[in-house]
Amino acid sequence: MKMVSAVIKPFKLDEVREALSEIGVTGLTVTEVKGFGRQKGHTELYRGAEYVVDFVPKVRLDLAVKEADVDRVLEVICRAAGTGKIGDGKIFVTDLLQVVRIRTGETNESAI
Amino acid sequence: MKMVSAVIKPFKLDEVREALSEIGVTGLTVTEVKGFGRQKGHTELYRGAEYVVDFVPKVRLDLAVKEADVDRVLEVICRAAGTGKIGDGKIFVTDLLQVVRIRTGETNESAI
Amino acid sequence: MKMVSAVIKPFKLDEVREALSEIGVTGLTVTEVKGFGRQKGHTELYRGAEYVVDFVPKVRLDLAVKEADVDRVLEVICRAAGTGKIGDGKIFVTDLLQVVRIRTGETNESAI
Amino acid sequence: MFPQIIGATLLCFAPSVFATDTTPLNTGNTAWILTATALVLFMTLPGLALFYGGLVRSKNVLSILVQCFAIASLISLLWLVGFYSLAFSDGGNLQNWLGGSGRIFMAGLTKDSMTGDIPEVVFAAFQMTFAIITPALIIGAFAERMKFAAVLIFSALWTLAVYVPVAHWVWGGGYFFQNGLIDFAGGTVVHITAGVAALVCALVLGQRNGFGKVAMPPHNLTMTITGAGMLWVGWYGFNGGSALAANGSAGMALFVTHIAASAGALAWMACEWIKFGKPSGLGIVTGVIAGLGTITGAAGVVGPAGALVIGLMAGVICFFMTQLIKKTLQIDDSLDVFPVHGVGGILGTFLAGIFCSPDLGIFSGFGYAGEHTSIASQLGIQVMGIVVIGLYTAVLTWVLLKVTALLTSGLRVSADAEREGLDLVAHEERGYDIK
Amino acid sequence: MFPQIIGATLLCFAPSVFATDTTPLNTGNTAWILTATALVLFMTLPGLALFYGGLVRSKNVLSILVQCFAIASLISLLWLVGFYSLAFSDGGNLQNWLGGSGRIFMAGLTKDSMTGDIPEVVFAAFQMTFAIITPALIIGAFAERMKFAAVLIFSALWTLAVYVPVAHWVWGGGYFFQNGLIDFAGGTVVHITAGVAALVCALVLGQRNGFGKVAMPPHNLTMTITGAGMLWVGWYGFNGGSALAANGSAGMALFVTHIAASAGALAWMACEWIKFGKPSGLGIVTGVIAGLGTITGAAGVVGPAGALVIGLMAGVICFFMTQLIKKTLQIDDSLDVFPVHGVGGILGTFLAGIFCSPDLGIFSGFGYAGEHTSIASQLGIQVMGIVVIGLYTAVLTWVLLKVTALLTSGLRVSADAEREGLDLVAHEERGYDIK
Amino acid sequence: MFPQIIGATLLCFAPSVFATDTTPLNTGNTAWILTATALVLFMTLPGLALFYGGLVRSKNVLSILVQCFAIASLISLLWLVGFYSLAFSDGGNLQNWLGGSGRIFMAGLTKDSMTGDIPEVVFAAFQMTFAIITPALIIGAFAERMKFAAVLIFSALWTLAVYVPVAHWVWGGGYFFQNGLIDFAGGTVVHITAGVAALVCALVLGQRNGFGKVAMPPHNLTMTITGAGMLWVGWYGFNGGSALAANGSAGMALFVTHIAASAGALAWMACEWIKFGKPSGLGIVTGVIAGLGTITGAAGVVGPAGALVIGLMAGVICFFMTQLIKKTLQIDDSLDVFPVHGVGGILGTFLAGIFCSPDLGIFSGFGYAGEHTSIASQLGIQVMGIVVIGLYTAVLTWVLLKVTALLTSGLRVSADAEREGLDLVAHEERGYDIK
Ligand SMILES: Nc1ncnc2c1ncn2[C@@H]1O[C@H](COP(=O)(O)OP(=O)(O)O)[C@@H](O)[C@H]1O
Ligand SMILES: Nc1ncnc2c1ncn2[C@@H]1O[C@H](COP(=O)(O)OP(=O)(O)O)[C@@H](O)[C@H]1O
Ligand SMILES: Nc1ncnc2c1ncn2[C@@H]1O[C@H](COP(=O)(O)OP(=O)(O)O)[C@@H](O)[C@H]1O
Repeated sequence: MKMVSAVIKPFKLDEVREALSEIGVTGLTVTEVKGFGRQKGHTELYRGAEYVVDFVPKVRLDLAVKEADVDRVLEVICRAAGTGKIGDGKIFVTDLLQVVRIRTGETNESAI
Repeated sequence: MKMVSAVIKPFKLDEVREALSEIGVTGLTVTEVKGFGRQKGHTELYRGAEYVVDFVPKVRLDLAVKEADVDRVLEVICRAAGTGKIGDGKIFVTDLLQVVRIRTGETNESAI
Repeated sequence: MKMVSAVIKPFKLDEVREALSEIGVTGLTVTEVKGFGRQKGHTELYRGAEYVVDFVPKVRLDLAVKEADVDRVLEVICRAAGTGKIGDGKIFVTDLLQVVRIRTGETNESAI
Repeated sequence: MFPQIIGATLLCFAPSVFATDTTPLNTGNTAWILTATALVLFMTLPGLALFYGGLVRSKNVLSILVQCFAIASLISLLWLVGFYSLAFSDGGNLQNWLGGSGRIFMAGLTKDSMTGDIPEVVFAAFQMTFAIITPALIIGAFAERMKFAAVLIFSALWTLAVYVPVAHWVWGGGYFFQNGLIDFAGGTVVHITAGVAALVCALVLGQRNGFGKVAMPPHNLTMTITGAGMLWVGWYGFNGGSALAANGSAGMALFVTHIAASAGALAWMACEWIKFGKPSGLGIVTGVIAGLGTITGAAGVVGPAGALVIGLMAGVICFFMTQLIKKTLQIDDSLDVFPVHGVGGILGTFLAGIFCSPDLGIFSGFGYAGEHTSIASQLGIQVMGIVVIGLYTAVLTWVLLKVTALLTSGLRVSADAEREGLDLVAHEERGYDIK
Repeated sequence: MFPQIIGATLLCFAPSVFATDTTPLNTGNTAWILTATALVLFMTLPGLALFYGGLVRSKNVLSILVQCFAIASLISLLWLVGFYSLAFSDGGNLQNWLGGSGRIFMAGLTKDSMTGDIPEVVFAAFQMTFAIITPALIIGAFAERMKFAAVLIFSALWTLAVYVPVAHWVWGGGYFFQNGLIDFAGGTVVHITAGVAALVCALVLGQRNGFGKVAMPPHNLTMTITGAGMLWVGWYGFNGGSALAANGSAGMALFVTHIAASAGALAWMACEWIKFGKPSGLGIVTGVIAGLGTITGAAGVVGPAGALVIGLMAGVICFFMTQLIKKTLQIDDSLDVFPVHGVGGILGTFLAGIFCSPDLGIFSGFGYAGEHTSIASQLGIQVMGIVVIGLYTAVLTWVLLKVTALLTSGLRVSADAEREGLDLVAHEERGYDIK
Repeated sequence: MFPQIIGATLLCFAPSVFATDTTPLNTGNTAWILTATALVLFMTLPGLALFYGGLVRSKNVLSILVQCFAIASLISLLWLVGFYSLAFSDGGNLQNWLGGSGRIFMAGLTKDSMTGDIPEVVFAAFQMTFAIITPALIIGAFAERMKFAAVLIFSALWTLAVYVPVAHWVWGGGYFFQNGLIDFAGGTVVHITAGVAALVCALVLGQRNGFGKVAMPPHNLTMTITGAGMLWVGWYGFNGGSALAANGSAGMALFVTHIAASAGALAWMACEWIKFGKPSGLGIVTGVIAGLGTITGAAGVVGPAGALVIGLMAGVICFFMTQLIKKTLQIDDSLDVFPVHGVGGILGTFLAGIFCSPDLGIFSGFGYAGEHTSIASQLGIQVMGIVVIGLYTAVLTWVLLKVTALLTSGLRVSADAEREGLDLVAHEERGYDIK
């Protein structure tokens, strides 16, 4: 099993979630995050005092997926989250040793 | 060392934290997240315009634990976070290569 | 590649980000989290009703870094985030199998 | 005789006596009571709504705001339908106990009908705003757990069975009015009734799930403090307007009201500073409300120095009563309605009987009421008023809650709904969606 | 003849007739209109600003607040420069259609100039607050997508070309005034013009990106409900003040205003409860505004029971019109200005022609206007007013939007800017930074 | 002679002269001053509290609200104890410099005591609200870093040693009053004293940690703009009420106040649009406050066109002064009290001396004050007032801060406490807990 973590643009969240649902992903967890990267932030001005906000609002998706589904999931996220403009985000894949469904105690692939 | 990440129902946070303290867990990090899964969200109505909110508020706990403690920790979380109803959440275990305590520079097990 | 996750004090965020920029880190993702550990929380009093808040506001940084940069990154974070007082936070390193840049489809080291 | 509360006195025979329309209109007095009516409405909408709304958890904030608006709307229509008539029109043989039916649906009320030297319609509107805020005060007791339908039914029944008769007894020419009870602007009619009802509600409804175990901090103290400021300002209309004129009596009522509020704030602040080491913003504004609630019954009859004492006592006593009810007795009167309003109302009604005395030197007030000529005799009727109105309210509230429970198959939402929050469960909307 | 709306009547020849300064000052009436002026300003700042501001997404909240303040400032200066003169000074030969130039830059206005028995400067200030809120109401239609410069230009042009002449026709001695149109406090002048303009704006601007697909829930209903409370309170000044006196007429206007607001709230609540299963806070306060907007034209001429019917109808009809416009017709009048204010204004202007009748038993009002002596004849002019003013507003609004679009190279911000939010894009600041 | 500011004039011998109680009560005037008292209290609670509260970081929002409420309460009680007497009762031989002891604890004040044709208690309450807001304005200078005990002690001492004597000099019959200084509603008494004190506080306290390096954006501009709206509305009472009557003078004061606020807003907006490319909401409301603060001293004596010029100048000059103080001089007057209120007060006091002139054509005002008969001579006393009151305030503020520092072992909280935020550290509570 793998944990796929994708940092994407917030307004793409619904589209990505729907695209993932279509290929059978039934669960994921979303976190509001702030990104720092090539995409520039913005400037705010308060009575002439300037504040440069380096961070850009992003959304992070974490999905536990079966080994077999990883590539398809990556591809779907890339497609649905992409706008072609700087700041589209990144996907990170890490190894997942164990999964437990709290309600039933099921583990691993059947718990995803 | 392992990183145990549990997504649970928010109102169970205190119970889980206390149960973990009892078995000697002294540190953890909590993130407010939104979950998508079997548990349904809710509908909001504003002057007749309907908004279906698919996401359910959840809380995510991240704990670095020693190899030896992993099973006990999983078990305690399952017990304390469980309500038996859909949406109780999931636990994910990944491998943890290195831990550093910033204040002292201690590393690995002594840094947990 | 490794994923370096650091939990630090919020007011140290800008300093750490700048220190990382100086050694060439060009991207990272920030999450607002709450920490539980040795550092104590605070007490709030409302018309005499006392609420003990165990959790301390923290900020979590996630950076995907190349193998070669890990040590330097850890060192820089430790230096920039440290105050010497309890609650400075921790750094966790996990293995990163794959990275994808959504915009271009680039993968791994070139995607970081 | 108590000419000093002539304003309040005037209320009594209002429609009946003044239906003769012989007193010429005083535009200055009318201007002030129109303004005061706006100020008192402002106390509820949005003042009290915000004051209370900020104190609950964010999942219930809308339920509080909704209840304030819905109660205001409902009671207003009922006021038109018959409550005003029952409270303030001539009750004939029953005058000691209830008003009559002469003003049902405002029958016979024209633009020229007068109450004293102001139009009766202005008087009726001004009084309506009092009838609105009283049941709205009670919702603090059962916040975060009562069914919306139950709130509406209970509020309507309670206003009919408790507020309307008590208003008649005290202001509408009834028993207590005849016997010289001093209640300038609602120490008994508003605050004792609301406070006692709150206590009964808290006992009948029971604690919120998790009370005492789970943290239930106010979700937005900036909202609460904003509401407190509005209440303070609006109270100028509540007490100052109760003179039913723009004169020295109104001015004095306004000024002593302000002094009591300030004194209540500083007294509560001092209590917290001494007892807990730090004074809180919530504490200060609660002291303001305690001072305001306490001076209400006494506003037109006490002098500034008397008001200072009343305000200081309000701050200290309501502070300790809040601790007692919540921490010692573990009663979940969720937003502390009884210890602040109920206790304040009782205290103020009592102290009015003392500080109205013209013989207290610098602490003198403006004279006894009715036939009373000494503090002792004045206190007699004050205590009787407190006891009778308190008991009547307690019993009726209990009965009406039971009736309501029957009609709505229980007063409380389910435990799940309580955890989810009333905003989504009862109103299908959320207070905040701030990104 | 309609002495019952003598207040509104007085407006008409104001500066010209009363420039003689012979009527002595009535301090009571003046006190009330000074107060009412404050109340009506309060309706816009911050009342309407909050009511609207809470309904948009948090990335656009400041744009709403800014627009309200900027429009208020701009229209106020233009009022001084010439708008007041064009609306309310004597238009000579053109009197039927427009006022004159006699008060340009308030020329000749002294502290002693009178309008009836109040100082003319007080009358001018009171009317100014109406001229402020009308264009401010319209911004709800194009919220979250219009360029700030376009908002300012359009608001100035629109107030000049629509509000000012219509105010003159109805209140300033013009055609409709002469022909006995009943519009006590702005059913046509304020609500029909703003509502119809909003509909045209929504059609010309087009939907927000993602309308109907993306969730656009209100970001802060506590803010919206707070604003609604302020609007309710301020409306006492809007309608009560339109009597231009502190008397029974003002009191009756205030009371029926309150009743209609309450009835609107409960009616809307009932519609939601029946149709959706749950009543919402937003629904209740929208019902309040519907009731208030609807009673506005009728306030001084109908009785309490008539107001009850008007309020109930307002709640139900505006509720269904909101569904129709938004869901069936898919028109993105973003904050529902037309179905609430426009429909309310039309309905109220129509119903005023019925419930003003003194022959409806308990539902009677205070008489017809001008030469009218029957419901039928009164309804004639009411319908004519609705149609003419509605059409005039629609055409002019369309033209002015086109003109504005030319001046600002398009009315809308870019799609990217719309996604980013107007607060950052247009004002370089954010509403909230709460940690 | 300046009958045009007769209102302000009346203040002077108030208790002494009018203690004869011979002027009959005018209920209209009384109604308006009761209302104005409510409006001015509303400016502080919650107006100013919100205006300031929104500008700090969310960890300090309650500290601002608490300070506003605590100062209001404290000064109110001190007003009763003796401040009113020292400011407004007859000072006998010292009359030029300070009032007397005749009204200590409001001795001898009955419901029948009159100030002109309104009850003295109304006058005393109205003036109290001015004494409340002045020290509350100053807290903007030392926001986010001063100890709560130090705030209370300093505010009390400062009001006694600065506000009370200056109010006496200008309004209570003292030196400047005798010599025809024009200050209709507090250009010198309120705004110069508060503004100059703020500058001294900022210099003595020093910058907040991280000033200029760390971002310190306003945490809630919706709160600030809400507060600004309340301040605008309340200012109608501040300036309009200072006529002490409901007449053309009050109306004119209200209208020019409104015009100056609007002009200030648009001027500031234009400055930002030109200099930064975008106009901000904070800028617009700051322009409103600049316009209001600047017109305050001139309100009753200038005409609408004069007010327009004053407002425009206020917007531009205060804008550039804010840049100068904060960016060039790096003075951390945290909420810009000096550049807005201090500079506005100075500017308005100066311009009052010009635009009061009846010989400026369309820009004419209503005449000089006292014995003055030319702009030059009027400007003489205006400049003298500015300089003397400014210097007196600066020196006394410095001394009182040193005294306070001794009493509270330093004025500032520790660096750790400053980082943690005053809400938790000083009051053990948090502003928001929104989920
Ligand atoms: N090395 C990294 N580690 C963690 N997150 C990163 C890293 N680089 C980028 N990100 C995240 O990805 C987001 C997008 O990156 P950015 O450089 O702005 O544009 P792009 O996605 O087009 O390369 C950032 O805002 C940040 O949240
Ligand atoms: N595959 C997954 N990857 C990541 N998080 C998941 C996954 N599936 C479920 N979750 C998280 O677990 C939560 C609970 O899952 P859900 O399917 O609703 O119920 P249950 O826990 O009873 O199986 C979800 O809200 C989501 O946050
Ligand atoms: N075992 C752990 N797993 C995950 N996070 C931890 C763990 N221990 C501590 N933390 C995080 O590190 C933060 C700092 O830890 P704490 O014990 O307070 O002080 P210190 O960093 O000085 O050891 C905590 O607030 C928490 O967020």
